[in-house]
Amino acid sequence: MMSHIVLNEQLQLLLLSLVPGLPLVMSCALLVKPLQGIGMRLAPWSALPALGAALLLDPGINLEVTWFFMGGRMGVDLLGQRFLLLAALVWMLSAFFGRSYLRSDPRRTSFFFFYLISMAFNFGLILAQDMLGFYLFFGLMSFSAYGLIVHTQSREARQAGKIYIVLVMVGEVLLFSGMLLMASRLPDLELTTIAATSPECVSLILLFLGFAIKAGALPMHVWLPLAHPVAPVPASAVLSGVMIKAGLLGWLRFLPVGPEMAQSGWGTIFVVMGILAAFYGVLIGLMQQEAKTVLAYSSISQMGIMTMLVGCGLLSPAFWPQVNNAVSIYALHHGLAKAALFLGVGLVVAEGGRRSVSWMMGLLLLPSLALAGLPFSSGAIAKFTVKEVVHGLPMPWSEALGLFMPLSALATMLLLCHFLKIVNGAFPRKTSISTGMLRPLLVLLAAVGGLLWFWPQLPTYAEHGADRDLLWQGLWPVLLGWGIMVVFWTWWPAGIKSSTVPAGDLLWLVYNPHDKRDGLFGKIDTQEGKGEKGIFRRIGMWMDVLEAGRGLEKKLMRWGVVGGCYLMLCLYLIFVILKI
Amino acid sequence: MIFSPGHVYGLTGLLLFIVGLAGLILCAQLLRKILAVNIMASGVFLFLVTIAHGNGVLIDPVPHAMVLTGIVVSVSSTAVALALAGRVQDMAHCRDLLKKKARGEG
Amino acid sequence: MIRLLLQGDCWLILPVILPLLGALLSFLLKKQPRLPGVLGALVTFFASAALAWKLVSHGGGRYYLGGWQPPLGISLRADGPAVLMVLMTAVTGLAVSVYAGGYFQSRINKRGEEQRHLAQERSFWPLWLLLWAALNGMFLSADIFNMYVTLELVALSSVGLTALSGKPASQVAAMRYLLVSLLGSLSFLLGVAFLYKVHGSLDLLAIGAALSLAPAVVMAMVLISVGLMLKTALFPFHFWLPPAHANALAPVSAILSGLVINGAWYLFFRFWQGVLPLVGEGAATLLAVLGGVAIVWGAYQAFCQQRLKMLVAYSTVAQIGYLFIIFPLMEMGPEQGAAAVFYFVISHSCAKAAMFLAAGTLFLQVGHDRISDLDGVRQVLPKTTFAFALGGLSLMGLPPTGGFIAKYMYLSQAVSQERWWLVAVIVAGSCLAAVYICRAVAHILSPRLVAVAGPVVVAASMEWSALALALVAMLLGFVGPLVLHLIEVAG
Amino acid sequence: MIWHDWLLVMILLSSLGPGLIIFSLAESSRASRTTLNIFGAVTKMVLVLVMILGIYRGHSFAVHFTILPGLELVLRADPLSALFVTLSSILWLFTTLYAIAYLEDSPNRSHFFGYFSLCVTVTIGIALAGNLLTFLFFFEMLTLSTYPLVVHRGTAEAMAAGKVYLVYTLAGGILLFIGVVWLHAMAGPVDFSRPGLLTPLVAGHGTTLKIIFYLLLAGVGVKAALFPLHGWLPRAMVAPAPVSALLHAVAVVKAGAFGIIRIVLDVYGLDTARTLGLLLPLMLLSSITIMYGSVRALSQDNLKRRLAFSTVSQVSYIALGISIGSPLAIMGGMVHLVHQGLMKITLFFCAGNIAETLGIHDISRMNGVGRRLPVTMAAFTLAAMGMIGLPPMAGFVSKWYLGLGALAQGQGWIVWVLVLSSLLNGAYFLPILYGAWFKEQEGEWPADSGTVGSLESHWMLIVPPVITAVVSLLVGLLANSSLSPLAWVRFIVRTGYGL
Repeated sequence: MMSHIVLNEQLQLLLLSLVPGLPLVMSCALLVKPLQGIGMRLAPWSALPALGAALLLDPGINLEVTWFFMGGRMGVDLLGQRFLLLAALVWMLSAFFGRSYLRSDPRRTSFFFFYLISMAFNFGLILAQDMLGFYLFFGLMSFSAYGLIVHTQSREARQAGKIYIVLVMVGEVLLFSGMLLMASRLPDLELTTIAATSPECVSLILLFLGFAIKAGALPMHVWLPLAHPVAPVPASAVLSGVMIKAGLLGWLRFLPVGPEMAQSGWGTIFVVMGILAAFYGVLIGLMQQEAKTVLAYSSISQMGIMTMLVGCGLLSPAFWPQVNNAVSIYALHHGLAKAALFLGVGLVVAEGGRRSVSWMMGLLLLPSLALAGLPFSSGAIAKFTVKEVVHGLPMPWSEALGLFMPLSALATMLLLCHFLKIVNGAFPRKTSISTGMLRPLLVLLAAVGGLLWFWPQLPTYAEHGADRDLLWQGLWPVLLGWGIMVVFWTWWPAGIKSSTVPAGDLLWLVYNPHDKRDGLFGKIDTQEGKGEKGIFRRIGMWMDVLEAGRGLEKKLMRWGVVGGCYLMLCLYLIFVILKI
Repeated sequence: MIFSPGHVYGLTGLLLFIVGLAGLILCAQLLRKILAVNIMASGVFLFLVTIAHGNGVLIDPVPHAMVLTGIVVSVSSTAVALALAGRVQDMAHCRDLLKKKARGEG
Repeated sequence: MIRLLLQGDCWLILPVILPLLGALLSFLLKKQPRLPGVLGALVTFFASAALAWKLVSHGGGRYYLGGWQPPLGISLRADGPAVLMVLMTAVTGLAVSVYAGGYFQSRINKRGEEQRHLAQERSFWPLWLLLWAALNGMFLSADIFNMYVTLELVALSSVGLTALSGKPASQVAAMRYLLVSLLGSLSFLLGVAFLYKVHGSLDLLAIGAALSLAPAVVMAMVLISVGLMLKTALFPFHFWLPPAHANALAPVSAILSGLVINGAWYLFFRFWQGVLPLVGEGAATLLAVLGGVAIVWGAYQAFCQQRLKMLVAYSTVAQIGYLFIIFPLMEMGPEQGAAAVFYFVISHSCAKAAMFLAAGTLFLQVGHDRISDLDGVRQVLPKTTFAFALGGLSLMGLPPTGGFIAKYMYLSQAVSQERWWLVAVIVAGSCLAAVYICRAVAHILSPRLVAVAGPVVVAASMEWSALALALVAMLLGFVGPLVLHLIEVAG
Repeated sequence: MIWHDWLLVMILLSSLGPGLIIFSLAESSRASRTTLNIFGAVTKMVLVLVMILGIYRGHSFAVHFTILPGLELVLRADPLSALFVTLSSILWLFTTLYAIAYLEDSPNRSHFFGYFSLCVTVTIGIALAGNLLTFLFFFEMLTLSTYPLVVHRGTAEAMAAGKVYLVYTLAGGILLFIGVVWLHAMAGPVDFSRPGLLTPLVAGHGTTLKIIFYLLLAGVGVKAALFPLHGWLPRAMVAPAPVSALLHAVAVVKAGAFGIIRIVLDVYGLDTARTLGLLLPLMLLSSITIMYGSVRALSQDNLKRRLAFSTVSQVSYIALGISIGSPLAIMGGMVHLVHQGLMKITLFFCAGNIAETLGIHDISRMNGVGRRLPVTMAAFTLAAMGMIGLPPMAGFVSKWYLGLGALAQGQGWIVWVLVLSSLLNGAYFLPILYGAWFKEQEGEWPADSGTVGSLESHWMLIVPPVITAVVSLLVGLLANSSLSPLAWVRFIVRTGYGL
């Protein structure tokens, strides 16, 4: 990003350390009773340094902190800058939204505590320039987000939290072992070193799976549709908009790119998995009846596209910078739009009223259509950059993926239509609209609509944006999707029964998430009596032996025995001494 | 091998020792045990005196001194033994009386 | 006079004469037997200490009583082991004497039977000091007939002491003790006679130098060995020991277990030290086997006991075993073996005496010594229970105690000679000791708050003397070089 | 300089002296007892600090005392012992503070604190032991000084636990004893400062050396709670919380683990141990212990019991690190000595608070405790996270180095052990945290002793766990700084073992 204000290096470093530092300090303030009021008021602003850093810092600036943890580096690079921008915007606006949304919640302080620390760690993970720093913040963020998911303390929330935490734990150890394997072959743990290393199968699998859990890739996506709906709206927004991108960022940071990678099957795996996820998410999403669940499935589907993109980069290493560019733009677009949708749902559900339906539906329509790639929206730009990458691929891939892109847009459109219908049917009867919630949403919408237009890559799109072909390519999936859904609604007004595939789909095969038990592993022994009883029995046997010994001792006391011993011993000694 | 008087005395001494030993082990009564010990002691003393006789030419005074001392020791230990035996006897008597009394009342 | 004392070797006679004088005085001063008794103990202690100092600084020596030369005169001889035993007796004896003072005072204060306790005390002091004199005489004796005499003196005074408590059980025990020791000493005497017949000498060293395996000598060796085994209560001759030791008065138990046993064993050791090279492995192995059985059997019986003093008495039976398993080890390393076993003897003496004293204190305070009913006694008598536990540690052979050092020396001998069965015995003995001692200590030191008889009735000196003795047992864990230096001084 | 030599003795005396005086104090003289306790603890810390500075500057401290010709008690301060001494003396201070409040009105306090001081004296002795004999000497004494603490409650259960404890530790002590004597008979005095001592014997006496190693290992393994020898540890949790803290974090278990380090690194030396093939069995054993402890912990409902099994598992990390034998793994193992201590002591302090303040002993009753005891539970959470091995807690640092070391040594499977252990740790710690923080309170607390002013409990019960928790966070967070245990361990491995 072009920085118009030039900061000297000291200030830049200060800003850099404030990015995760300020939210952490604020979260600590929330723990102290007298400071809670101020803390709550200032909470959203603590993302300001991050925003500033995303906009103002020179890419490539580094802060070396040798004493910290295992020694590490924080800094901003191009990729990080975009992710930081996304994170800062979404976290900040959701926080503003949340302040109003949770106004009457008695436990909002606790919510904001977890919110702020998750935020801090999320920023930290974007800034981290070494392996362990990334891992550190990644893990911390995952665990702090648990507090957001289970905030409502409903049974569903607990169940979702349980699934989430189990997967987080598994992800943690997968990453731990993967990084360990990787680190053992590296001279140091800088990210730049990692990118240059040659791939090693086991550690790649581990890292891939570890990040896939967070990124919601198939089949590790099961926590997403369970966790997103139960969390409070601002939390869902950041979860879906920003936090799952951490998995994506992990891939980008840790997958070694090079000819060796291209020859292995990794690229294909990513691409196939991405495509599968893109359609699978839509398919299952269409069967859901709750707005936030549908959005969660949409996220799965969208993450599929990004997975596919990463796969493209692996297939042809020469394209890696473009892929990075495309992924970060797509992530930015999707994050903003998805956050806007979640906040919109929150606004509608919490505060909506009959009278304002139409314009509020309008608020939701914009990000929806953007996701489907409506021309001149952020989606269009994102998809354009994606297509540029796809076209550059070797032959079979460019064909296939060229076909895939409009189809995925169509699928997205179908799903979002489904979503809009659900929202439309779910308005409660309230009248007032809180500006505290509306304002952040509007800012977010503005960002969705306008931010990408200021992007350096825009000129390419601006050149071709008005092209007939491009226009049509963006438009027909939207229109077709709309048409299909209208037809569908007319024929089956009731929609598909929700019980067909419940939220969490594949999880049901192995585990019933509505299980009433709280313990992770079923029954817990409250006492262990068996072993001890055995010991007592043995002691009883000993007692009998002791009795026998006492009898023998009495016999030894008889004079006759003593005399016998005396003589025997005399004789024996004689024999022994004379060595007979 | 020809038995000299020395041999006879010596063997008698040893025999006495063994007889005493048998008495000590086999007799149940305390008094008999004490007497048995005295017999043993006598046996040993006899043996010592035999040694003093040696080959009959020179009489060694040392074993005599030993026997004299031994007799003193033996006398005193017999005294102690008798005193103790008396006490034990008394107690056994008392115990029997008590037992009988208890039985009679029961 | 003083010059005479400093020059000559008459230092040797003091540890024998002084307690004898004390005994006489306390016998004569019927009203106040305690004062001469304790004083006599104190003086004897200093005399013994002086003897030890003299030995270390000037080497060993001989003393002919009244200037009479052997064979008719009585000769005393001081070398390292003898003086070590004298010193051990002095330390333990002093502690026991101090304890006894408090013990009798407490008993006299306690109940209505003042006269009986007074009478007991009147008999105790002369008997005890006589015993002490006899023991010292036995250790310092150079000729084997004197050994017999002192052996008998020890036996008679111990029997008297055993019978002192007046309890029926103690009378029976004393009677049996007397008969056994008479049997033992008469066997010994017969053995002496045989030896004299062959060698025409009574001097232990002279006999040892000219030893052969003539039938008479073998006979003598057998008689002496078995007689002393009887007196040392080596398994299977241990039957008289537990009742005698457990039913006596507390100071007497300590004396019997801590000192008297060692006396008989000392003679045994002295004989075998000379004989060992002659007789070969078999006999030594036999002794060690008996010792091993004693260790296991004694520990096992100790574990079965319900009464604290019985437990401690049986523990003596077990510990005696250690005194005999050293013999096979001494064939290859006589010096190291002797050092180990003497170290064991002195630490056992202090520890065991401390334990018996402590047990006596508990008995006096609580009125019984049933182990299972002693819970919480720690709160009343912290020092005493601590002393008991510390003594127990030494028996177990745990650091930092003399027992540890002794066990260490034993084990290192056994290991370096690769006698694994002895290693097993030593280890098993330690384990078993741990089992029975922990059983008692767990109750005594139990933190459970049980109302054990109210105010403290025992004299402070009882608590302190037991503790002091236990601390000496602990201290022995640190003064190894000193002790070994003393042992190595030749005659 | 003369003070050099006496410094080590003074370090021992600084707790022994107060301990002995405390024994003789009356039950009611609370003030003087507390003063003595704290005076001793602080003095010790100051002395230890002096010692560390000395070591850092290259001074050597050693005291020799001959107990028999050829047998010496040696106290020597090398960097490794400084690590353990520092850990013990710092944690002792906190445990003492905690115990003073914890046992406020219970009987037998003089007795308790007397043994408490004795126990730490002996632990310091173990740490400073300069040869195997001295190690054995103090190691056996440790058993004796901790037993009264284990049975301090005097209940039937406590007595039974005490019996089990004695049986295990005394038996272990005997095995160690045999091993030490045997080694001494073969190789003469085994001084820790001469690790190459056994190398010439390898050729001729390989088998004997192996047997001796297993004897020694069994001896220290009992206290370190290695798998088949761990039975006493979960039972011993009936002791009061400060005692558990002491057993698990400062003294007994730690002494065992420290013993393993000493035996492998200083007695045998890595090369000899490797030549004899001793490391792999130890590695397997500790891996099994790690798994076994965690699996057993899963099914415990009693909080302290679960923590005890967790110790079984965690302490074996230390043995694991040593047995892997690469410098990084040794660092990981050694540093876990400190890390595990900090974390586990926090957990036991917290468990004690929960039991003392609310009367809760079972995990199933802990729902909603987080709101009643937020500070305590926060400390607990930090420590539990560390146990799981999440960054940036201390536990992660150990695990990371263990893993790296294992890979460097070509023992990749160790990584899976670590991974599985982390998962299991998560499985038994996370439900506790969840119940405490996110569940609603069910019914009344069994015995709520009420808040103290604005605090949730007595301040001396809160401050120690908070400090240890924060420290356990800091040692992880600042692991790379030059003052961290990791830095010291690196120093040890570099200077002490030249790795």
